[in-house]
Parts: sequence; structure tokens; C-alpha cells
Amino acid sequence: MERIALLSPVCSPRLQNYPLYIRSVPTENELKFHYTVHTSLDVVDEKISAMGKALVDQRELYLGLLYPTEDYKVYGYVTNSKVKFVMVVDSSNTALRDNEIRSMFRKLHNSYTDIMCNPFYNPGDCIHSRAFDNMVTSMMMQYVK
Amino acid sequence: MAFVTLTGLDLIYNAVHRAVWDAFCANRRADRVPISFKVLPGDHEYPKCRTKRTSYEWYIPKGILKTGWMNKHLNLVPALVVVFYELDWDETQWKEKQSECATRVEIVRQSLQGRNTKVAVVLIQKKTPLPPGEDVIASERAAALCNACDLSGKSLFVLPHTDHLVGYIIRLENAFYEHAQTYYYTEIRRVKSHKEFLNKTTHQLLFVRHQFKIAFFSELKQDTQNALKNYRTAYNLVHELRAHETNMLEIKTMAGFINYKICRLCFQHNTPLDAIAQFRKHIDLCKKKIGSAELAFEHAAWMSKQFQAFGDLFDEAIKLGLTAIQTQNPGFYYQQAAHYAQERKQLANMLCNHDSSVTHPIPDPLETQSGVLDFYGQRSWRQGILSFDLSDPEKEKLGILALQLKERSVLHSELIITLLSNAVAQFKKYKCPRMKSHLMVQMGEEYYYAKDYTKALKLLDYVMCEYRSEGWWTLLTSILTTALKCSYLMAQLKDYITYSLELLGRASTLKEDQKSRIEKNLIKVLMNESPDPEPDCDASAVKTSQKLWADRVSLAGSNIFTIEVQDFVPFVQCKAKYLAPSFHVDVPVQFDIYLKADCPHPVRFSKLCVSFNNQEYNQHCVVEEAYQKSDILEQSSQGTMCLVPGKTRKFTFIFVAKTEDVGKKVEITSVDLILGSETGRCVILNWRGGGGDAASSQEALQAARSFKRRPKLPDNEVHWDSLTIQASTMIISRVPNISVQLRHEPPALTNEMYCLIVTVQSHEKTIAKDVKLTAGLKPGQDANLTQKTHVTLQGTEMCDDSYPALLPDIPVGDLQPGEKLEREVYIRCGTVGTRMFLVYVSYLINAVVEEKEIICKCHRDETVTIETVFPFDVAVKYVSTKFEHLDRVFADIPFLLMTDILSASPWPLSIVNSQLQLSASMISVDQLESYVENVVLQTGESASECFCLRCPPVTDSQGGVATGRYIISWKRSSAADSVPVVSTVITLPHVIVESIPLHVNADLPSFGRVRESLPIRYHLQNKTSLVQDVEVSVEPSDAFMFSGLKQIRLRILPGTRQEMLYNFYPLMAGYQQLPSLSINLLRFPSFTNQLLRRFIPTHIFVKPQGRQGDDASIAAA
Amino acid sequence: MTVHNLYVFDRAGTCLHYSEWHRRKPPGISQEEEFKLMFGMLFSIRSFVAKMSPVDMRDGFLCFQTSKYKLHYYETPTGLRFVLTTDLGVGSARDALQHLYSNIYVELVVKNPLCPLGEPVQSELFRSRLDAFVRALPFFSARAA
Amino acid sequence: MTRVEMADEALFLLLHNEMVAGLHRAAEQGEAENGRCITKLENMGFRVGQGLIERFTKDTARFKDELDIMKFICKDFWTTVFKKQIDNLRTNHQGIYVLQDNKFRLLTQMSAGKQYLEHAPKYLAFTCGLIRGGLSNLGIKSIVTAEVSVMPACKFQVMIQKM
Amino acid sequence: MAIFSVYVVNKAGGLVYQLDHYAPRAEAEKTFGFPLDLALKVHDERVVVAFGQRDGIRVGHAVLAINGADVSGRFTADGRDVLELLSNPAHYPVSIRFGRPRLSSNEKLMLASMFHSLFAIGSQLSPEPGSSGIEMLETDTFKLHCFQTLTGIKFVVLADPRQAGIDSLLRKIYEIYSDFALKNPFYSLEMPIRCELFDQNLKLALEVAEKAGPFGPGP
Amino acid sequence: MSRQAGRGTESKKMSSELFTLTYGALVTQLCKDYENDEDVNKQLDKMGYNIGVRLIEDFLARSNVGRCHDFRETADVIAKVAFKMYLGITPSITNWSPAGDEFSLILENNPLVDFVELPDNHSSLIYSNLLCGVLRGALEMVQMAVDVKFVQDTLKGDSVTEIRMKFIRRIEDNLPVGEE
Repeated sequence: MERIALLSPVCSPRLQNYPLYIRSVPTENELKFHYTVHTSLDVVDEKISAMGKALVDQRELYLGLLYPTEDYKVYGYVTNSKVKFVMVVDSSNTALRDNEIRSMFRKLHNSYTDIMCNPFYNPGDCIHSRAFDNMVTSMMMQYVK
Repeated sequence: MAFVTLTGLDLIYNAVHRAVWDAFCANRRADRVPISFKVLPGDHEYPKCRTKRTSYEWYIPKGILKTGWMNKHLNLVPALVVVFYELDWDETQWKEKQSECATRVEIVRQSLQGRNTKVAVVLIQKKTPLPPGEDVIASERAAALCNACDLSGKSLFVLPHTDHLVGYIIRLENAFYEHAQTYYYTEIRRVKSHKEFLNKTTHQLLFVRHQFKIAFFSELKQDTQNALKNYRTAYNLVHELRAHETNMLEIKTMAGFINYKICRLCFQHNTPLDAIAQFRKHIDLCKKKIGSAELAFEHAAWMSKQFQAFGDLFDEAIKLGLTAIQTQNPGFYYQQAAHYAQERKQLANMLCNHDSSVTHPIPDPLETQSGVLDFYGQRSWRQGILSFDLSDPEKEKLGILALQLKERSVLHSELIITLLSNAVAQFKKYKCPRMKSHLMVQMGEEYYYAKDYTKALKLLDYVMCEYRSEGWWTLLTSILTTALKCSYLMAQLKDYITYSLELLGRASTLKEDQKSRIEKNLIKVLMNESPDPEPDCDASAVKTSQKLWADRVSLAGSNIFTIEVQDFVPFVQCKAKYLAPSFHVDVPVQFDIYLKADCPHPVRFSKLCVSFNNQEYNQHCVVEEAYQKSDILEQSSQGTMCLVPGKTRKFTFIFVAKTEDVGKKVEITSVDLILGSETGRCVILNWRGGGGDAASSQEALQAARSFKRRPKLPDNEVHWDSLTIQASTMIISRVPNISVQLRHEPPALTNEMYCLIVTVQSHEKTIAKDVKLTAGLKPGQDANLTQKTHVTLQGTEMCDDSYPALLPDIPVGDLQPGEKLEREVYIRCGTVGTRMFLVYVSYLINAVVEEKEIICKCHRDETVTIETVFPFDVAVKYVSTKFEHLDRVFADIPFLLMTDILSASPWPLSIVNSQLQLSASMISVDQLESYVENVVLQTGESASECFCLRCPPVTDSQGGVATGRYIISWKRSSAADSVPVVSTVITLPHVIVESIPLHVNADLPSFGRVRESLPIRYHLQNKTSLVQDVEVSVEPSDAFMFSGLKQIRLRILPGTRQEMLYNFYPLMAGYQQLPSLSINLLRFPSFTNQLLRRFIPTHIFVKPQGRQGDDASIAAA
Repeated sequence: MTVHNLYVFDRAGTCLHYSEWHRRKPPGISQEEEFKLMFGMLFSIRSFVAKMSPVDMRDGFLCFQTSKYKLHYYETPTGLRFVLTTDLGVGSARDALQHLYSNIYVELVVKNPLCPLGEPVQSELFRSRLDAFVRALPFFSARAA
Repeated sequence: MTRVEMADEALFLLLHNEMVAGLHRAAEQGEAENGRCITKLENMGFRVGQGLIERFTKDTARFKDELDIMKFICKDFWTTVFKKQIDNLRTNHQGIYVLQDNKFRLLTQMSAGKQYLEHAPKYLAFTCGLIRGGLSNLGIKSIVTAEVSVMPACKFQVMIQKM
Repeated sequence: MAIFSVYVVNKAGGLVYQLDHYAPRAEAEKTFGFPLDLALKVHDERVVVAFGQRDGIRVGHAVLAINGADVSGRFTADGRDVLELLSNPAHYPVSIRFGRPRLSSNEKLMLASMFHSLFAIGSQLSPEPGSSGIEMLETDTFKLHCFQTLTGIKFVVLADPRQAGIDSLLRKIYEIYSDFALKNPFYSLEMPIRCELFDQNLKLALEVAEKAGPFGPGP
Repeated sequence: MSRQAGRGTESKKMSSELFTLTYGALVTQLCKDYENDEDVNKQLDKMGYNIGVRLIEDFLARSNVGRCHDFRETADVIAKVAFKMYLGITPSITNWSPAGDEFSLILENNPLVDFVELPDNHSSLIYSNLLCGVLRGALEMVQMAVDVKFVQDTLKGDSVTEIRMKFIRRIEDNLPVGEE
């Protein structure tokens, strides 16, 4: 089981960090998952602000493991355009090592980039895209155990 | 801590002993050795020691660890027993005492039969002992005593109770500590020694037990490193045990213990990561060890406990200076503990829902004869039974039942909430606002389950805004749903309504049917009925709440709720928009209120009203309608007071601005939409300012950026997104309907009374009352212009500096429609330069707006820039009587003052008069009259005057002599007679006056004729008070022959004049140089001929010979 | 060797550009007349040549010469006609004309939105570049100078 | 080779020109209208800028600071879009940056002097938007204006709006 | 090496003599199915290919024969309109012979006078003073050389671009003209030349020139 | 510091993206400006035409392709040279009409729509209609009147994108009136 969330850029004026896209498999107790993603932003924000202060030379877009909970692992990724990707995976899912996660984020990012390039997409709107859905679905299927 | 017992101390009756004891107990700080002391009577019975079995062959352990064991070694079995005994070296009855002491020791030894506990003797003495070796008796008696008690010398101590008691005590206990150490050491050895008798098959339990004991003793021995090592092995051994439903609990319990020990030690050793790693391992290993399904809640409870315990350890460590981080802090463990607590609760609810008839079995299977278990983690009803198959299923059932019933009495929610709040406290520290809110939501929900709705709401309310402001609608919705339930169950009207409003709103992610349900309820509430209960609420709670609602209903009326919707996302959206950024006071102010409902069913409202920063207007902006309960939900009738979902409804308001608001902003301070009615219940949705809510600004922004095409709408409809809030407008004064014209003839001339003719004509339909004229220098220009500019309406007399620069509010009466009035404004500018002049006409007029009469103040202003120039430039020069330019004049010798008036004005000037006012030092040769009187000068023309003056000699002419003033009185030729004459005064320059010794002047005809004699007479006048010798000579010239003294020296008396006559005879015609006269004053060598030339002519015109006729005429001339 | 003048016509016969360097004989007629005449002549030459040619043609008309000058002709498939007159000494100016078309006309006229097609070229940049280019031609001599 | 490489650039060039022309054809004359067209072009540029930067920065490391971003715009971004770097970047360190391109691709074919100067603005609007969009997507809100005194040189002034 | 043809034009621009010395044949016959995948059009009284070309058939070629029967202009021998005929599916398959259309004699007249005027314009448009008319006109398939006598008669020779020695040939033709045309008592000036001797000598001169080939005239 | 990541070789690709995105921005802008998609299509075609008439010159200048005398030749040049040069793709040519005056260009992938996902309310929008205009304009400049239209479009769910081109007539250029 794993879940993927894509969060709006911080720089969006008033409402920050509102979800652009959330998807989870399986869909039961999705709400819990929403909370998990939402709370994980604490860590993301922290990391970002740390970069701002150049405390850490975090030059990579992939933020790595944000924090582990009993049953999930939460990973984060922030694009240069400050769009945040959060991925929650079942901690029991051993198939997913750092590299897999990383490459999944890359996939997400690429696909997101395409969306940004879709002239009919209005940046900041929630994402309703067949292409994106399919990509996410296939990606999840690939790893769902 | 090492356990040491002290005997032979009488704390009650013996002060000395008391003091000793206190010295032991008092302030045991870290610097003191870790010993726990206990005073026991000398004949105290210590726990019996079982006879050591020589072989484990047939020994089958009944459990891992006895429940008593740890306590035994902490508090019962000492490492050392100290016997206190009062005895001085010089004791008289030494023998007796010695043997008594020996017996005491013996008694102790007896009761410690079989244990390795050490025994020590402390002699309490009155005297301070001499330094060792000096006291011979002491040493031998000491030896004797050791013999008697069969003690090693190391175990005998002397305690003189003198002043340095504490010092002695500390030395003592250090000694004790060493003994204890050795004791525990030997204990460890002993336990270890058992190991080799054990075999893997039957004695696994013992492996764990021994390992544990070793670790435990090491701990008592303060050897934490080994303790840790051994606990670790013990831990691994526990998990090697074959786990089965029956011993699962035991294993977990032990694992729990050991894990706790390990983690604590790790934190102690400041290796938190090891602690965490161990804990994770522990959890991973035990997570799945659930044990019997019927008691699943037990496992959850256990898990929760594990996490909580670790959380506590972690927190403890932090208090001791460990630093935690955002992603690794106790919070997570408390949170997890809470999580398991919740799970426990759920399981309990599932497994322990026996109906009330089921009672606690008797006899209570949880009872044991000893009242306690003898092994940790075993079931009370089958202690020590190791076989995995359940010997007595019946008993088993009862046992389980008992436990289940017991679980029922647990207050889960309390546990959960405490854990959660612990977590919250932690996350607050480690800046995790969202995590914090999340936990608070959980707490809220837990309170909800615990039926403490007030607390629940308090928490939920508190966090709602976080989720709202971050736009997490799903989460917000779920929170709202819970909140709604609470408010329902408490029959909290206002909250109930508020939450409904938002749950119906566009931010809510509820399904249509749910929304519809909520809306129906809301309407019921508005109609003063009780709403239907929220789904899946606790039945009993619903019962109570229904009563509450009923009561609410009964006390109808006085049920008006104002709800500030600004800060959330209500189901009605509102935007206020003025039609223009500014309105003239005499046109009605218009604005629209746009409303849009996002709820599933149409909603009626009873009233819509708008408030302004000027309340006056409020009453004009109200929409109201008699409110029939009946058609509240009726789809068909969509009258003005009904909002149809998704449709934008527009209300246009018109009001007439107050005249006093001219120049002010009229702001919409709030919009109120009233649902329900005063009679029943009513809710006032209140938007601060021009509407908008928590989500609207973001939406507006997105809409602005969007490239989406907006489908064409019928003209009367608009796109909600395309509407922008415009909540304030400016009231500006009525457009004046008069004309103001200015006539004048620029430029202005310095100091003249410049005439500016102002013509005001009214084009108003009605009479313009109280017309006022303001005219003059426009304010806000160079300050000193104000000094030099003066304005008046009277052109008749010259205005002086007392006059103002600006004439304010000159009343000029009323103006009939079409009437025209004219005023002359006279401006006197004292200096040249450009000035801006303002002419401002204000008046009052009645206007009718929306058949309402108002008096408007209108005004029109004209500004005009006027250049001020000098009317003319006056040039003054001094010339000799021969019109030669003079840079100085000579005393007593007449000269000419010439004035030149050049008109610089573009308009003709009439010079009324001119006047020369001479200073005292000047005398006019002939009387002065003006030559330019009434002369009119056109532009560029100039008028000149000439005055003949003489200046008497002056003593010192440094800086020259004042000449006087030249005054020109003038006015524009165009100006009316009434207009005063301007006098321009020109101060004449000073002249340098020089006196000369001799003044010469010649008189001779104006011309000569060839070959006709030409008589010339020179007058030489001695200006000095001395006799002067004068040499006069005349050089010949080719043009003349002459007769007369060619060269002479003569003497002239002071003041007198000498005359010399010459007769010149011109030889050639033309302008000829006269034979030059040269004079030489012996007294005044400075008197030169150049100077002379000033006074006498050098040339003369000589006519050719002419006919006789002419001569006559010439003679006549 | 020397260059006399240059004409650029479009298909419709509009003279897009004319410039001259060493022209000693003034046209007896107005410039429009001259342009008309020139274009007319070229047009007839095209059809004349097409009929006269014993075999199928590719480029068709290339150049002609009289006792005093030589006229070089280059036509693009889009019907642009570049006409350069030089003295007799000059060999083929075809490459020059081609370059003039593809590197100067296309770059500075076609790609300049402010030069409407089918009207005389106003761009100073074009004029100056073209002038510079022609003056730099090997067979451009400053004889007149 | 290089010529072919530039081919699609020609296509962009013509498209851009035609966009400008097209919008102005559609709008009836008048200052206001002209202004609106400029805004439209600017907005289009903005959107394109957002998209491009998203792609361009996909594989780049994280930016250190504002200046770092600006440099990126001047070097990589400009090169990929206009085949050359910005010639000169100046800043007052108070949030104003001036990017100078001495041979701005969209002007080179028009004039090398003052001819057509009055037309320059509408051919710069899109690029202004491009920069603004790019920056905004990197979290920098700004106002971008362009200034031409002699074509084809062009100055883009970026004023950062602090948020 | 080839000299294609010779034209003599009098000072009025009238063609007084024409000789086609060498005409390469460019013809192709092909059988077509319906519809015809070539765009045909009528161009000065001929049916020619407007667009589309394959296997030797090129734009500008005229329909010379249909199913072997020669076509004269727009009409078949039996007077049917070629375009109509070909637009009717019933007549397919059909074999058509295409080729460069031959110049008819009055086309030649027309072209001569056309050149006459081009010649004049050529000199008028000269950027240099005192220029003659067109003396040489080059295309990728042939060169046209023109020599105008002082008396205003033009001798025009069409030759392969690589053919040399044309100038001397033109002089030669002038000689031949004066020897065998002018000196012929029956020849009246400005009138078409019909003299055997002229023809013979002319042909002879052409052959000589051709033999000389690119190396210029022999000694 | 200069960031080398994602530069160099990609730069050409990038600039083609610049074109794609710019085109997208244009289309959406038009969608906003015009009431219905038909008008947008018209506008696109018109703009395409204006581009075409200029682009052809650039094309001829770069590729030394001469005048075509045969439609098949034209088709080849368009597909193999022009599309390759400007869009980096080589459509295949199919479905010749018997009269050889009509054919289809099949675009396996159409760079213009690389990232595009059509919203449902644009069913009748012909997103890439600009291309038709371009082709029409360009060919008209070389005396070919053609009719160009999309018959299939991947955006509309078709498997490929197909542009249909029909030769109408050859435009004869004759001397403008009042000359010769």
C-alpha cells in the first residue's frame, strides 16, 4: 500500500500548501492518510527553511525520509518551483528502497512538469489530468504488494 | 543501589544512634556512594535461603522470573549487615562486652545462613582514638575482638561520636560500599556458576532468568556496562523462548522489563540512538505477539504501555540534557502510545460487550491465594503450568471472561487523551504545528467519544482555522462534521448553525445527499423546530439532546444569532460592488450586492441589509419581505428573497449621498444577510466590508490567471469569478454649472493696480444662492510673493501693504438662472515675476435627487498665471554742457542730468507727470519743470528729459554726492480716470564732485568764415583762495592766423577772473582745429590741458567765403 | 570590374528594392517607368527563353550582356527576382544573388514583422547590410570613387 | 548543421511576430487597446515562462538565493530560449536587477538603430512575461519592464516584489 | 556540341530567315489509366502539362499524340477536343505521347519580333552610356548570340552553352548573307531570304563551327 | 556558479519546447478571446497562413530545394525536409488519391501537442490548425493552391494525427496589368 500526495507551491499567496493532487491506494481510511501528509509538511517546511538559512547545503530536490511512523514511511521532495511531493508508503513494503522512492519522485516530477506545460492547465488549480492519473496508477500498481 | 542494613542502632531512645543514622540518611547526594540503608533489629530474620541444589537434572523451572525476586534483592537481602556496638578500648568489663558483641554478630550470621552477605562491626566510642599504633591496648583488643567475632580486621570499624561525625560516617559508608561490591560480585559469580549445569532443552527459562539476574546484580554493583551487556543477552534469550498463546504474556512482560532496562541504560550512557534502535527492535519483535484473540486488547494495552514508557524515558533523558529533534522526539512515542490506546479501546468495545446479565465469575479466577502471582506474566488461574495445551478449558474461559469484564471498567478515553496531550506538549516544543493540530483533532474526537462535548468543541474550534487557512477541505470537512455532532448533542444553536453553514459551503467535501440533509436540518432550526439527529451518534446522547432541543424550541424568540462569516467558507457568498469609484453628490450612489448560494436547495432569506461607515445610509439599503414559513423550501417560487443554488443573484441599491459627505469615502462596512425570521429563529450572516470569505481571495486570484473560457451568459447574468469587490466610493461635489471668465491685459506692471475682470454666469436651472467669490494670489507659492502682492476690489485708491494677497469668500449675492455678474479685482504686484492667481466661485443650489431635495455646494475655480514686469526702464546720465559724458562733475560748473524713460509695457502708458527732487547738495541752474507731462508712450518708445544742475564744492566727495530722486507718475492710457496714478520713484545715482583750481570758458561765434576775423574771448577764473600764476600760450595752427598774446604769464587773484581776447583768422574752410590754448598753473601742476579741453572748444566750423547777401543773414544770425 | 545597380522584384512586379552604385547613364524615364520596363523585359525574357529552349529547362534565364554591361538574374521559386547589373568583366554573380536572398532578404525582411510583404522595403538595416554586402563583393570596384 | 539547429528558432520567431500582429489585428486601434494587447502578450509570456522554468529547473540543483536564480535566468534560461547569454546583469542589491542583452534575438532582424523604435514595446512584452513567469514559478514575485534606446540592444528591469 | 538554330531579323524586327539546325527530341509516350494524374491546361493553342511530371514527361510538355494518332494543337486529327476526350473515363486506358512543343512558323515570327524589342529595351536599360542591345543571352540550356549589322540586320544564333566560336560564326553568316543574299539580284531587301546558295553555305558554316567545337574556329 | 545540469544538447530540444509552449499560450489566449472554437480554428488558420507565406522563404533559403513540378515531389519535400527541419519529425505520406492530387501526412507524434490535454468543453477545437494555415500559405507562395485540413487528431483520441492535403490548382503568374 502506498499513497502519493502533491502539494501546492509555498509561494501561492494566501492559502499555502493546499493539496493539488492526492491519491491513495487502497482508499479506505484515506482521511488518516490526508492527516499524515498534512502533518509531514511540518518537516518539509522545516527542511526548506533550513535551506533558506543555508544551514544545510541541501542542493538535492529529494528530501529523503521525512519521518517514520509505526506503519508508514513518509518521504518528501520539493521542486525548485517549491512544489512539494509527499509519498507515504507502508513501512512493511521492503521493495521500496531509497532509490526506488527517488526514481518515483522523479517520475512524478516529470509528469508534473508536463502538466505545467499543458496550456489548458492553470497553475495552482487542482490537477485533473488523465495522463497524470495513469502515470500515478501504474506507478502505484508497480509497487503495491 | 547496594542494599546495606544497619543493626544495633536504637533510634528511639539513643540520641547518639539517632545522630549516626541521620548522618547516614541526610543529604545523600550524587557524591555519596549509592547505598540504600535500612535499620533493622539485631535479631532480624532475613529471608530464608533455599538449600542450593547440587544438580539441575530434574529441575523444571515454573516460570522465568519470580515476582518477588527483584524486590528481595533491593529491599530484603542485604549485601552487608553492619552491627553497631558501643565499646571503648578502655572498657572496664572488656571481656563481657567483647563476648556480647560476638554473640550479636553470631545471631546475625545465623539468620543469614547460606548467604554470602557480609557482616561488619562498628564500635561506637566516646573518645577520639589516638593515631593508630600509638594506642597499644587498642590494637591488641581490636585483634582480640576480631578473633572473638571471627571477623577480618577489614570488617571492624571504630566510630567516635565526636564533632566530625559526618566525616567519619562518609569514610564508613565508603568502606561499606566496597564490601557490598564484593558481595554482588560474588553473587554474580554464583549465578554464573549455575550456568554449566543447564541444558538447552529444559532450562531455557533459566537461561533468561540467570542472565537477567546477572544483569540485575551488575546494576546493583553500579557496573552499568556489564548490566547492559547482560540485559541484551537476556533480551535475545527471551525471544529464543518458544512462544505460545499460554506463555505469550509472560514472554512479553519479561521482554518489556528487559527492554525497559536496556533503553534506560542506553539513555544513561548517552547513546539515545541505541535506545531507539533497541526499542524499534523490541516493538518489531513483539508487535505480532498478540496472544489470545479474546484478550487482544491486552496486547494493545501492552504496546501502548511500551511506547509510553519509552516516551517517558526519552523525555527523562531530555530533561537530563539530551537534545531531541523535530523528527525524533518523545512526541512520536506518546502519539503511538495513544494510537494503541485507541486500538485497545476499539478491541475492548468489540470483545467486552457482554450484556449486563453476565457477571464476574466466582470464585474470581484472578484471585490467587498469595494475592500475587509468583511468576511475572503468568495467568493467575494457571500459574507455573508450562504445558502449552490448556489443562482446564473451563477455567480458562472463566479467566478470560474475568479479564474482559475487568477491561470494561477501564476509562480508555482518559488514557488516550492524556497520552495525546503528552504528545501535543512535545510537538509544541519541536515546532510541528500541523502534527499538533492533528493530535488536537484526535483529542477532540476522543472527548467526543467520552461524551465531553464542550471540551471536544473547544479543541476542534481551536484547530479548524489551521486547516481552513491551508485549504485542506477534506480534513476541515471531517472536523466540521464532528463539531456539528457535538453542537447537535449539546443543542448549541449558534455553533450548530455555524458548522452547518460551512458544511453546506463550497469548501465542504460532503456528498450532495449529506448536504441536503444538513440544509434541511438548518431550515428546521430556523423554523424553530428541532433538527434530526446527526447520523451514528450515541443513542442515549441523542435522547438527551433531543430533550435539550425541545427546551430550546419551547423558549422561542430572543433567538437571533449574528455570525461573522468572513473567516470561514459559508454556503452563501457575497460581493458588494459600487458602480463607480466616485459619485457626484447630486446623483444617486449605486451599488450592487451579489449573492450566490452553494447549498443543494434554494434558500430563502428574510432580509438583506448593508451598513456603512456613515450609519445614515443604512436604512436606505435594506431588502425585506414578509416571510412565509410555508414556501421556505418551495422550489418554484423563486422570488427576490430566494437564492437558487449556483445562480448569481444581484441586488441593486441606490441612495442619495449626504452633502456633508462630499470629499469623503463612503465605505460598506458590512453586509448582513438574515436567514429565518425574528419571530422564529434568525441568523444574521455578517460579512465585514464588501463580502468575501476565507477562500474567496485565492479563488479570485486563480480565476484571474485562468485561461479558461467563460461560456456566454444571458445579459442579466454575470460570472461570479469575474466580479470584484469594490467596497468604497468617493462622494465628490456636484458639477458646477456656472462659467467663470477672466478678462485682463497682461502683463501686470510693477505697482500698478492691475485690473482683473471676473465674469460669472450661471447656467443653472434654478437660482444659485449665496454666491461667493474668492480671488487673489493662489496659496502655496513662494512666501515672499504674498508680501509683495495685494488684492482689492476698489480700484479707486492705491492699495498699500495692509491689503491681503487673497480675498476670501466675498459674498456677491444670488444668481438667477442665466444671470451674469462682473467684478473687478485689482491686484498690485510690488515685484516683477510670475504669479498664479486663483479665482474661485462657490455657491449653493438646491438639487432634487430621487425626488429628494438636497442643497449642494458647488464651486468652480479658475487659475491664471500673470507675469509682472517693470513698466519702463529709466536711464540716467550726466553730461557736460558740451554734452560730453561725465564720470564726475566739477564743483560749481554746471552740468546736465539726462533721464531716458523707455516704455517696456506692451500697453501704451501715459506719463502723468515727472518730477526731480534734488538733494540738498544739488542746485538746479534753471527751475525744474517736467517735459514729459501727459506724454503717452507706446511700447518701445522713450521719453527723455534734461535738467541743468550745478554742484557747489564739497569738502570730501568720497563716494560721491547724492543727486536726488526722480519720480514718474503714470498709468495705463487704457485705465479709467478713477484708477489711481502710479508713481515710480527712481533714486538717482551719486556723482563724484571734483573742485578745480582754474575754470576756463570761451565764448566764440558758432562758426567762422574763411578770411574773416573770428574773435574769441577766454575767461580764466581762479577758483582757489590763492593768487595764481598762470602761463597761457597758444600754439599756431595751419588753419588759422591769429592775433593776440601768443604767450603770457599773468597772475589772477583769488575768486577773480581774467579775460583774454584773441582774434583768429581762418584760412581754410571746414571743421578746423583751433589754435590750441594751453594753460600751465605753477601752483597746480596737475591741472593739465586735457582737463582744459573739457571746458573750451577745440574745433570750429569754418564756412567758405560766400556772397555778400549771405553775410547779412549771417550777421543777423 | 564594377557593379552598377541592383533590383529586387516580387512576383507581382513590385520593385521591393533598388540601389545603385556606379551608374553613369541616368534613366531617361521616371523610376517607376524604369522598374516597370525592367520587370516587363525580364518577364518576356522568361517566356521567350522558355519557348526558344530546345530542351526542358531548370533554372532558365541566367544573364544577358550587351556591349557595355551584363545583367545577372536570379529568381526564387516564390517568384522573387534579383537583378544585378555589372560590367562585362564579371563572371557569374549567381552565388552573390543567392546569398543576398537567403542571408539578407530572408533574415532582415521576411523575418522582420515590420516589413509588410509585397511593398518596397523600408528597413534601413536591410539597406545598409545589402549595401555593405555588395560593396564587399570581389567584383565591386570603387572605380567611381 | 547550425543552420538547421536554428530552424525551429525561425519558426518561433515567426510565430511570435504573428502573435503580436494577430493580437493587434484583432484589437481595434487606440492606446487602450494597444495596452491590452501588450498585457495579453505579457500574460502569455508569463504562462510560458512558468512552464519553461518548470522544465529547465527539473534537473538542476536547488538554488542558493535570489542572485543564484537571476544568474540562472541570465545564463541557462536565456541561452536555451535565445541562444545567447545576457550580456550584463546589474543589481542594486535591493531587489532591482537589470538584464542587458546587446543583441536581443527578437529585435536583431528589425533594426540596428532608432528605426521602428516606437514598435519595440510590443515585441518585448512577451519576453517580459517570460521572465516574470519564470521567476514567479521559482517563488519570486516581480515586475518586469523592458527598455530600448537603440535596437537591437535591450534592457530588462526586474523589480522584486517582496512578499 | 551543337548549334541549335539561326535567325535573321531585319531592322523592322521581321524574321527574314530561320533555320533549325539541330533539335534534340524530348518525347515520351505512356499509357494512362483514369483519372489522369497530370494537370493539363491549354496554353497557346496547345494542351500542355501544367503540373505533375514523371518518366520523362515534364511540365510544359504538350500532348503530341493520343493512341498513336498525332494531335494538332487542341484537337485530335479527327477534330475532337483533347481535354474533353481525356476527361472522359470511357476513353481509358489511353496512351499519350508528350513532348516539347515544336515552334510553329508564326510563333517563330512572333519570337523574333519579341527579341527585337527585348534587344532594344536591353540597351535602353543600360546603366552605362552608349550600350548596344542584347548581344548574348544565357540560360542553363542554351546561349543566344546576336550580331547586329550597322544596317540594323540581326543575326541570331542559338547554341549549346558550351559551344565556342560563335562570334566568328556570326561574322561568317554576315558574309554569307552579303555574298549570297544581297548579291542575289532577285533578292529584295528586308524580305524573307529564299536562296539555295545561302542555305547551303550557311549549313556548311554551321557544320564547320560545330566541328571546331569548344576549341574555337580553325585557322 | 553555472549549473551544467540539463544543458547543452538539450538546448535545442528546449527551444522547441519554447515553441510548443508559446503556441499553447496562443491557443488558450484565443480560446479566451473568441466565443466559440470555430472562430478559434479560423484565427489559427489565418495566423498560420501569415506565417506560411514568410516561412517558405526561410525554408527555400535553408534547404536548396528548387521549384516542384509534381505533387508527389511536393509531398516528399514537405514531409522529409520541411517537417524535419522545423518540427523535427518526419510524417509518413499515405492515402494518395488515384489522380495523385490528394494525400495524407501521418504524424506519429505531434510536437505541438506534446503536453496538451484538451478540456472537455473544447470538443470542436482543432488545436494544431495553425499547421494547415502554414502549409496553405507556404504552398501558395510557390504557386500551388491547396486545401489542408486535419482528419484525425491524437488529441481527439485518434491513434495518429492525419493532415489531408488536396491540390486544387496551379497559380499562373501573369504580368501585372498595364505592363509590357
